[in-house]
Amino acid sequence: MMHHLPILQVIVPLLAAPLIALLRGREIAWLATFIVTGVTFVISLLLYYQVSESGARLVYDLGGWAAPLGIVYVIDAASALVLPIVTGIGFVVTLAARHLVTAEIDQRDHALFFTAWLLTIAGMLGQVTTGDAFNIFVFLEISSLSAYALVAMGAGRDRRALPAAFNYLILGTVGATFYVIGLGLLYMLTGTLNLDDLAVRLADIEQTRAAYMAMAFIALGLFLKMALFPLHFWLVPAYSFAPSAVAALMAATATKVSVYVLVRLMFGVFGIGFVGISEGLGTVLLTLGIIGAFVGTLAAIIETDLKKLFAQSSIAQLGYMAIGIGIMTPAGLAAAFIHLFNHALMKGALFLAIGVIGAQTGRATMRTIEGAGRQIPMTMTAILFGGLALIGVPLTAGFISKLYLIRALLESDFWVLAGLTFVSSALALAYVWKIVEAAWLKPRPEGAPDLYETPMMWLPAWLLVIATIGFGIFASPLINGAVQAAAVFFGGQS
Amino acid sequence: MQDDPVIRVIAKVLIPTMMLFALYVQFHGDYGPGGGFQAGVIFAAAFILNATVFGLNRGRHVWPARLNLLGVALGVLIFGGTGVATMVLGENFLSYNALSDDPIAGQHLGILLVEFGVGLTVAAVMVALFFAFAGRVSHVRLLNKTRAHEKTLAEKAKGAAND
Amino acid sequence: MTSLLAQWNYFLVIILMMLGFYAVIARGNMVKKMIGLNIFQTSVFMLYISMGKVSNGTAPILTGDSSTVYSNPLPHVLILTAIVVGVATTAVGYALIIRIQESFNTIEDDEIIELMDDDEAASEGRAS
Amino acid sequence: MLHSETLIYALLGLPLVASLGVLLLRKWPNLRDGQAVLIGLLTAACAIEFFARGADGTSLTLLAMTPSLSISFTPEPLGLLFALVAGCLWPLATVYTISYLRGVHEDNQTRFMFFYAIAIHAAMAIALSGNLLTLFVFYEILTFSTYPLVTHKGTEDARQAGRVYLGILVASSVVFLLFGIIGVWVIAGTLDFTAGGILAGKIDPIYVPFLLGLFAFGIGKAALMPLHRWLPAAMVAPTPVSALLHAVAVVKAGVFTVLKVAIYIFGLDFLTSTGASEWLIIVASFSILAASIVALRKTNLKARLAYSTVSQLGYIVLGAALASPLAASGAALHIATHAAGKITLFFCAGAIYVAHHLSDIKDMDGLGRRMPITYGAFALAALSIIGVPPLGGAWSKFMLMGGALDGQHMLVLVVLMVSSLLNLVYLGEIVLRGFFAPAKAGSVADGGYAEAPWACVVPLCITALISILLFFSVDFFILSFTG
Amino acid sequence: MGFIIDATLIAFLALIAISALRRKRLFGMVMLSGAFSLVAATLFLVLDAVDVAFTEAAVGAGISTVLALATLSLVPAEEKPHSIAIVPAFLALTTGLLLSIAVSDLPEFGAADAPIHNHVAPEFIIGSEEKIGVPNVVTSVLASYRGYDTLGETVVVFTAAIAVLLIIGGWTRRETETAESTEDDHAG
Repeated sequence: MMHHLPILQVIVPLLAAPLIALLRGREIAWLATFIVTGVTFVISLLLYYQVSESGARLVYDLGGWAAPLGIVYVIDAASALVLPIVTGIGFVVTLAARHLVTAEIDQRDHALFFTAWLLTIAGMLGQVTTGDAFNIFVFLEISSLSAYALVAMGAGRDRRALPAAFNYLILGTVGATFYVIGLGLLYMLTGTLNLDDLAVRLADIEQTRAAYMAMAFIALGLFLKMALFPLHFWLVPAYSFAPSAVAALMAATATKVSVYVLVRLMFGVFGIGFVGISEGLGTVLLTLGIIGAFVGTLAAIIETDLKKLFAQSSIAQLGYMAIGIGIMTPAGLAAAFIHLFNHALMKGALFLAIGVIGAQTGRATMRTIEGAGRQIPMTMTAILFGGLALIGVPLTAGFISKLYLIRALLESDFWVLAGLTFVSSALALAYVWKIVEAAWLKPRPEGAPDLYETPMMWLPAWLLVIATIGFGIFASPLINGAVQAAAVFFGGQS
Repeated sequence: MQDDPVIRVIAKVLIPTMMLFALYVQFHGDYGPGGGFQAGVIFAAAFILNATVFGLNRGRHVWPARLNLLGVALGVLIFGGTGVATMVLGENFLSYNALSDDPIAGQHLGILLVEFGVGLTVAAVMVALFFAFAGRVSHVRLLNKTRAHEKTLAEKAKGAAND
Repeated sequence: MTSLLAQWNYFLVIILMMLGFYAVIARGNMVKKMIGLNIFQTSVFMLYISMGKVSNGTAPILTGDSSTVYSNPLPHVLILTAIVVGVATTAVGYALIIRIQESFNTIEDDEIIELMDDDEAASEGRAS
Repeated sequence: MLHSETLIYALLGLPLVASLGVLLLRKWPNLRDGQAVLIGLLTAACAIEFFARGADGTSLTLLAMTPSLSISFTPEPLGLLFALVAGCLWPLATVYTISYLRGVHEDNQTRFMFFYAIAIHAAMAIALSGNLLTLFVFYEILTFSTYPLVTHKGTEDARQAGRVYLGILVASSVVFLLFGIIGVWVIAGTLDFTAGGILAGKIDPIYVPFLLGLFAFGIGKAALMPLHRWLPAAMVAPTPVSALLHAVAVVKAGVFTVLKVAIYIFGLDFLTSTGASEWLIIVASFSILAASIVALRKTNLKARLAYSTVSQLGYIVLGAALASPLAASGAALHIATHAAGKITLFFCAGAIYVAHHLSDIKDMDGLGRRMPITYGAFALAALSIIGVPPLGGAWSKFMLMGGALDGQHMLVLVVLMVSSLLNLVYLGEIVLRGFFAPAKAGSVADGGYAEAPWACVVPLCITALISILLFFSVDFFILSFTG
Repeated sequence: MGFIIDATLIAFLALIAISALRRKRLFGMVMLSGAFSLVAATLFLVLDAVDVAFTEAAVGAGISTVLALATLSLVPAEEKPHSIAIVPAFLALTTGLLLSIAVSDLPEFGAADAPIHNHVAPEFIIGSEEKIGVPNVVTSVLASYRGYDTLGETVVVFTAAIAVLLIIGGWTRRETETAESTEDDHAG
């Protein structure tokens, strides 16, 4: 059974989805989803354990056809690190979905909703586990299509979810098509689709213009998918009008998986030796990353809707990941992985906590949370801790991210960039403070509806908050994992 | 359209033919062009034709909603189930060789099964999509008609009150 | 020039691709965007199928004759998948368009943006 | 015989116990406050014992995030001195606080006492911190725990002041200090405070002034101009807060950090040899003089004292910037002498407020004759701050001057002298007016003997006496930072 | 020979695409888009991709058109006039330019010695006969070698159904309520 874990990781949620579609009761649909996400979480932990224990990469030949003939699943230190994020967040958010979905989604839609929910998760897992470039596209579409529908479900409360979902669909499809174009060029040059085989055969052929363009198109497509500035404009409406549970799931995982796929293709296939990677992509990522960091942070500061605020902040945080990748050193990539991991935890916690408010008031804005600190202390404290982690206060995971990112920058002599990165991340203080001020320092306005919370409502957010603090205090395992993950792309191949 | 006898007769002939053709495409995919996907689309086309000619309600009667969702899910499950079966038989996911002692026979059986899964899903999905869209259309039309009717009624009532 | 001629098929496909891509990203009617998307994707399919072609080859259905040259089957398989993915996207896109028409009573990009801004103003007005 | 480790736990833990006790006993104010005083005395005893015993290299690691990042505590002489100052003044301040709060009938006394104890806990942790990360964490905790104290009155004014307070302190620390810490970590690979510094030889001297700047301006609590605005703003707080926190715990935590960074991170030799701190000498000198001049113009007693504090903190930063062992010792000593003096001054200001509800100097003509004990203590403390023997302040100022001579900084000598003169003017004015100016007819100052309640007066007498004591027993408090 | 047929077909496609995109009436646009798919299917047939041609005809000209027509019956019949948008036009041209650069570097069209015809693909053709025993290589690759992709594809179709059911709710489930509530909104 252990030998089948890589495929089970994906097909458990994938095949559970049609079964859940057939369920009728809403309670049972949730329960089944919850159990399935729990199982996938356990599988990912087992995989992580297996990989980190043996240090080897697990290869699973699908259909019994070895690469490059068939499609293979590959679990190495990098994918083993990303899988638990996706499944862990999926598990916790599903726990929260019980009350969030009940509050926001028509109950007759629950079975279908959770089907799409599992499909999104399965699609993301498929992208992470696969070792085949075209298979990435297929699973990308599984996760995207279901995500469009999930975002559109926000229309029950705000009709703007529909155009948001439509634009998301258009840009997502354009991104995927760019990816397919780039992949086509790559395929034409090498005759293979297997990632490892691609890397080997690309190293053999000279660095042609076609290869650069293949890289450019793949990178562009994935920039769109990961919402890198300036291709981020779909993200804010999509996250802010989506139902709270969906926003939490997507904000914490969707863009991260695209970041991972970008790393996997750029470093794993083209490799650091490829001129277009080290000189072209690196500069682009650093530039766009730092601009995105400032643009996102400043936009978040003036935003009054909490979902939009944290969606803007996601743009900034993605900027930091882009910077980490753009440094083009093992340390930089490790920093990007650390931040990818930590940001998933923080944003998951934040969106879940906002969801508690949103489920009661429709929207969580600066006005609706005025004086909320006394009425829903646990929820607001979760937001506070999430915010502190975003700023990068020591003893939260955000600090570790920041520390390693700045270190990677300084080690590569990017002094100015390190300063700018630092300042932009410190600016997060401004929007976190705005929330603190509204929630604790202002009285509850006259006539504002009373907010309430139950342990079931704040527990999921707190699980992630505890994880954020836990990884901020006991950071060594995460750092080691990220360093090993980065080593996959620098030591292992070429 | 539903009242045109010519169309009705043509449809009565055409629909079974299409279904037969779909089956041919489904099972002849090994030797010539075609396979589950194309067969599923053709099969669905037959149903769609049936529904357009004989009306949505009758179409729904032939292929009820519940069955539709079942078909959609079942196709995926057959495909995935084939993979799970090969796993249970000790091989990797989707290694059809495990399905029979003879690898070639195993491959044949496997391909047959998964193509059937694909066909079933595609046919059911296409029908579902059609009913979803067409259902929406007829519903919205109906709704508009009722609204217009209510409006005229209201105006009449208003007129009467004014008198 | 020789290389240009040798790749004529690709260049023609690229022109189609540009047409479709423009229709997708230019602001306008949503149905038109979907059709643009369709053209964009179909031209990418052509790119793939073009690369699978072998001169004097035949369709990859085995004839039993060992001297037959077959075109590459793999791009065909990939594109079969891609077509299906494309139609799936199209269906979801049209479904969204129908709902947008019902909610906003228009499917023109710029009008919807205005209406969305109005919504924003209204919700803020309500909040304060 | 107590282990050093036990003492670390005691110093860190006792204030926490006190804060918990405050919460648990909130229904019984007398018990609540009584236990706080008792625990305060116990803490003071531990601090004295620990200081007397000296550091023995014991280190205590609470959490290890990575091998090079941890929350750990390593007492060393400078830290023990700060712990001693904070620990000894805490029980006195608590007694005074209780009497003050009850005297002016403040609300939310439990909340006040709770955060008061938490702030002391943070100050102790800063004092004993074994590395920059630990220091930073508790530095922030100190900021946040004192915020409710600053805004205690809950008025719009208080909240506005709180915003300035938190804004400057948190922003400067998160933007500059944290960056400096990460920079040090990247360069040196460690954050541990090490005798002789950890940066020498690891960083290009060109970058040193820049890095030092990150610390000098990142440590907003040191109130170096232009980051001093929070300190006068925080004076809206009740006087015990100003007394303990803005004369002892908070501001001293700031200058303590500056000193600690200069001595144990950069290393005094390294700073002198690179000349990286020259610019800081100028900034600190400017801060000293400018703040003194502003103090002259303030007629609100607490505001004047606040600017006096800004000016005096400049002395300590100056001592760090001079980077000579003598100056550093003088700066360390100044932490103690200034604390004793300034807390007395604030206690007096509070006593005047409790007794007569006066806060403006112009209304205090002749008040000294009604409150001779308070004014006597005030005079002693003022003389100590000015630097007149036989009071503690004389020594620290004297050593700073010696340090300036060492480094041939003649201008600094002039600055110190001028500043002393200014001190004399703005502090002397209060004393002279109190004792010798004729009381305005009909004002509160016109009347018989009227001191504040004994619980206010006793602590301020003790602290004034401590100032004298410091002069005679200064040997115990001079630390040596050679090497 | 091949040149002429292909070039004519693609030129024809370009013509259809342009006239489809210039059309104001959406109905014509959809119909031309269907025609586009049919011609594309022919092109695929010429390029030896029989399965793809079959599918493109069924999907592009069939399903897509039916869905588009259903949509059209609910939306305004005409598009609002738009002037040429500069930025998108620039982006599209840049993309085309970049691709042209890439393509000029690629192996010649139809060249039998291109890498893609000599790596992996021959093994499919041999394996299809020896290991799978299915003459249609596309089927054997689709269902066996890359069967997992096909599972993914099936799931995509399934996802689309779920998505559409979620978005437009399948049958007339709850529209009446929604309609009534929106009417209430208008009234109130």
